[in-house]
Amino acid sequence: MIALLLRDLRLAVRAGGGFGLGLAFFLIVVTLVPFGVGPEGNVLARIATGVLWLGALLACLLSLDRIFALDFEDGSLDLLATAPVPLEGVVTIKALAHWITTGLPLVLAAPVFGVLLHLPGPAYFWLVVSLLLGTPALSVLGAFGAALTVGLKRGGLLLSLLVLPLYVPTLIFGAELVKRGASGMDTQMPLLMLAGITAATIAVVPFASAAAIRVNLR
Amino acid sequence: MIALLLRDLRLAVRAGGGFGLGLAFFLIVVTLVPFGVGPEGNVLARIATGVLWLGALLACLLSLDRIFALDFEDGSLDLLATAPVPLEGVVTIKALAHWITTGLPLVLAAPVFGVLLHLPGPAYFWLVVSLLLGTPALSVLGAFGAALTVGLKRGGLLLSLLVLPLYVPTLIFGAELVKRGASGMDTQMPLLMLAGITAATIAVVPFASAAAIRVNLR
Amino acid sequence: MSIWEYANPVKFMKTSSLVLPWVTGLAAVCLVVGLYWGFFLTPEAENFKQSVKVIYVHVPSAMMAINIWVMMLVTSLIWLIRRHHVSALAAKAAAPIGLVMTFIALVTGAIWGQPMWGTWWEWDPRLTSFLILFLFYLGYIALWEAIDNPDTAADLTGVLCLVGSVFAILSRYAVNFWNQGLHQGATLSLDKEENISDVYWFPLLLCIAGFVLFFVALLLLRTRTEIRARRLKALEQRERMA
Amino acid sequence: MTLLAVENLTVTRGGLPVLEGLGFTLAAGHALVLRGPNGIGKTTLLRTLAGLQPALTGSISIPPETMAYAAHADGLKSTLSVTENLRFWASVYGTGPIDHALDRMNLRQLAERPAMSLSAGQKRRLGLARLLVTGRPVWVLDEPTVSLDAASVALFADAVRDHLAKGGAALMATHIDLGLHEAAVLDLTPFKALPPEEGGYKGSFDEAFT
Amino acid sequence: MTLLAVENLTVTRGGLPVLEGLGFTLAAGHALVLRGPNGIGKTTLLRTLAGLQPALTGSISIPPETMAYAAHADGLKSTLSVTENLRFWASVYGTGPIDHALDRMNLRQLAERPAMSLSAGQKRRLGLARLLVTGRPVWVLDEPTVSLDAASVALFADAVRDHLAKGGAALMATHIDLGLHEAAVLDLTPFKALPPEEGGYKGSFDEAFT
Ligand code: HEM
Ligand SMILES: Nc1ncnc2c1ncn2[C@@H]1O[C@H](COP(=O)(O)OP(=O)(O)OP(=O)(O)O)[C@@H](O)[C@H]1O
Ligand SMILES: Nc1ncnc2c1ncn2[C@@H]1O[C@H](COP(=O)(O)OP(=O)(O)OP(=O)(O)O)[C@@H](O)[C@H]1O
Ligand SMILES: [Mg+2]
Ligand SMILES: [Mg+2]
Repeated sequence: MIALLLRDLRLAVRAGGGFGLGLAFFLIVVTLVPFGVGPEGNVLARIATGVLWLGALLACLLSLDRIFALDFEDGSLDLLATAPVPLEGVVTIKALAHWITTGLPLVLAAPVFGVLLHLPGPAYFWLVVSLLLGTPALSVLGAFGAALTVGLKRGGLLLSLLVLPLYVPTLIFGAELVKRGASGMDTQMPLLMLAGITAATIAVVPFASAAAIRVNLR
Repeated sequence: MIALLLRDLRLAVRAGGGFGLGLAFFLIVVTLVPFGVGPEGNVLARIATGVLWLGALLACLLSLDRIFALDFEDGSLDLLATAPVPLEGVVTIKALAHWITTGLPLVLAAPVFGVLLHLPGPAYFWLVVSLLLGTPALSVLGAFGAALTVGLKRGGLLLSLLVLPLYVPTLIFGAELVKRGASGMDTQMPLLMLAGITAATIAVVPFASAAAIRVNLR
Repeated sequence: MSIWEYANPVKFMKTSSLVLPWVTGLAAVCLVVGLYWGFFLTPEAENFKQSVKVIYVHVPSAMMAINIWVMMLVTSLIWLIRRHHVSALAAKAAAPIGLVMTFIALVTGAIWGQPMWGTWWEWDPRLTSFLILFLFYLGYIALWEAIDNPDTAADLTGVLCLVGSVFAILSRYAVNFWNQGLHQGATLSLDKEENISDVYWFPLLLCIAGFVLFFVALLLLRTRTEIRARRLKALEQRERMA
Repeated sequence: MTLLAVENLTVTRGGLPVLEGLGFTLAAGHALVLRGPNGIGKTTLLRTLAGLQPALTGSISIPPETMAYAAHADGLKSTLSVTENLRFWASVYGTGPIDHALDRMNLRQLAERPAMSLSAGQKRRLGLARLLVTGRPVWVLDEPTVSLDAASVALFADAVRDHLAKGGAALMATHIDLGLHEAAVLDLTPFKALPPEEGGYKGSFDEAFT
Repeated sequence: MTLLAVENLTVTRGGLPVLEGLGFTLAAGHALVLRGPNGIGKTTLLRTLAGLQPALTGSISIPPETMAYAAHADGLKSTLSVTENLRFWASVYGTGPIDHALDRMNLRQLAERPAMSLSAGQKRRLGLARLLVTGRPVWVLDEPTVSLDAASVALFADAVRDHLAKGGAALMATHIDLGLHEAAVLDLTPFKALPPEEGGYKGSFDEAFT
């Protein structure tokens, strides 16, 4: 299992960047938003939280299809499925590797990007907290989508289509948490919900993903 | 050449959707925005143009990596490069196929999504015009990025990183055109710029893309 | 003797080893004197206060950020047309320096912006086009990193640099059009009235010279490293053949 | 000792039976070569045995955790070196050092090369080395010698012989002569699934719909 | 009539010469089989001939638009049917009907099946059928018979014989015996590139960098 994690991380690094690319994409989305909506600081501040959460979500999304696709194409997935490791474990580890290479850097870098969008002061702390709690769920759900679409050519768009609705609750509570935190309101409710969603997702979804992979391999 | 276009379109349709998926992704981005930034109508109207252009851009982006990747993996690209068709033509046709399956449906559907975001009345016409003029450039530039990264594993994110800054002028003039059009200002200048960028891109960039593919194949 | 001779790695190594210490020393002198002068020996400007000192890092780094990209464009063209390996390696070596310069310009700009404009960041055309330049540098470097074969990487990054330059200029123009901005215009041009007074002007010139020399020194150093890495690779390959 | 026993097996691909009524056993120290024309169903059969797809009827009995499967594709990571690839599989299977496999498949000299820079045959040798590091007794191999030159085929045959001598067993599909004279040969042609009209398998699904 | 002439060719892979001093000619009606152990450089040579990568030294002369290249990979689209795949290549090469190729490679019965549902050998047959529809006189083939059963290999050999009889030529790399007795054989082992110290190619690049 550890071997698999190390291999996946090493592959991500070798593939040119690993950690950096998710970040770079996030940066780009954040940069493009003002071009679209205009440069006025107050409008930007108003939508900053939403944009940052959406950016994280899309950066995550873009890298999803590679969670299993490469292993499927070169036949490793077949071989892993016949190896003495539970497929549920494989799925979880791969989601973890995805989070380490994509989610974690986003969490760490989000405050910097907040500056670009004139994020109001108290929101920074809550932004980091919400991303830290929410992004693991994004990776695990993403792995599920990737498992469903592995082996389908041009799975990319289909994958996004399947996964995005699953992301809605995380997005809602994540953005809500930042909003409430920033305006000094009670944060307990969205905090609990967000943590609950992530915990439940991590506990349950890998079984579904493993089942999906088994079906897709046969 | 026509055969290649037909093949690519057929492949897109067979791969499950083709036209539908780009649209669906667009729809989802548009739906997620209110979750992120909050449901207030005036804020949404304020950012509607930007969101629609960004959505089109991201929907485009997500499907880019498949322009050449599949053909590279199964060896068709090698065979096409040795076939009696100029590689510049192949690149252009593939960008065209990408536009027909991704850009065109977005152009047609954008007004519908505009309703979801409370787009102000006069902006509809200009939104369609700007997308119609701008999206071909997105496809051609995307094909260039795809050509640069074909054969690199996990090219997906790198591709986005390379392509997004190239999209900036198109995005700026596209959004500006809608803004001016909607508020009754003079539209000539962004209109000309947008058309000019697209025309120049289509005329010149395929040569760079073909060169990149040749280098990547050797 | 033509200038192209220096495109030969051996010749380049020899010449650069001679030049390098001088350039480095000169850069150090310029930087130390220029920065000390600028930071401690100039008066506070009335509407800028202490923060005017940032200019001694901000302006040179901003200028270098642009000039390094131009230099990469030229060396990429030389590689694509005449296929001199040193040229490609110089472009590769310059990119991270350019990235850091852009970053320094952005950060010092932000630090300056806080007291001046009351905000760390504003979507001003100057600032924005620098952010885009930053992205171009990132993409360029990422592409070099992602490709194993050095010739392939040199070719592809060369093409990217060409296309990227055109779009960087386009972006600069588009951004200007899109937002009026707060950033001051080019106050260094000699004929303008709003030129800053000589008290600031001379140390600034010295700093700029220092940055240029510092860049040349770093570039030579890094290119030499790249050539050595390349040599190592060639030797390893020969080993394998034997 | 019987390591693999197959009884009355029907395997399907794309929802259609391809082979039926198949039965054989494989004992320790023995090898079985599957033969049959293209498209008869060798790959399908091997994948079913490996547990990657369900059998329609019949039973497959094999002690748990004894099988190592090698497919048409090698499952190599092109950016990892030869050693890194093998080490990964060694730790997945919880086996120890990989030197033996490297030597056996004549990969010593290539050990530090990224898999991507190998030729077709060199890749295949690496794929076979993976098999050696699994340490599993039952080998199930799909065309193991594709792209190999004569010397490498002999190398592979030796490795199989060794494996059998140590009490292992091997089942492989191949079109060429491996020079493994001790291996039994099973021709799959007689087991080709017949259409239901001619007495082939009639599933409840088919019955319900036709 | 000489269709392909190669002189003093040095081919490289990964920046390293792999074969050098290679020269041969191929005349209409003749076939040449390239032999050599794994990793000697057959694929590299064929790709160079096909114009996919540049040669380091030497010259390749071949009349324009006469070559059809078939690589390790078949370039099939898995969601298109057998006919659709062939039709596409026929129109790229501007040739007419594909029936002949279908018959020749015994693909009639599979004509409407999507390529994805073919077995390894069936796919390969389809890849060879593609070659037939190009209508090009010079075939450059990289291991054309991988995964094929004995009957299909014979089918392929017949197709080559036919092609030669019609004035075509074929150059192929293979490890197995195709039963093409009329083909000349070129062993590549003697052309293996030597390190520069032992008299191998000294490029200006290498000299400059070491
Ligand atoms: C991240 C933000 C910033 C960036 C990317 C940036 C970029 C630049 C660039 C490119 C130049 C060189 C212009 C030239 O020589 O043509 C420059 C110069 C200058 N900047 Fe900034 N700047 C930033 C923020 C600021 C701020 C906040 C201030 C202060 C209010 C400022 C004041 C100046 C001044 C006084 C000059 C020198 C005048 C000149 O040479 O044009 N900059 N900046
Ligand atoms: N999706 C599908 N629908 C219908 N038939 C299929 C499908 N997939 C495969 N088949 C058929 O199943 C049969 C068995 O294929 P399989 O790959 O097992 O053959 P094989 O013996 O391994 O052949 P080869 O020697 O060519 O590798 C083939 O005739 C193939 O055409
Ligand atoms: N990127 C690379 N760097 C260094 N050496 C390489 C690289 N790619 C391939 N090689 C080496 O080049 C040689 C030629 O490979 P090639 O694929 O042409 O061999 P081949 O004769 O086709 O072998 P096979 O019969 O196994 O297909 C091999 O020894 C291979 O290891
Ligand atoms: Mg098979
Ligand atoms: Mg080969």
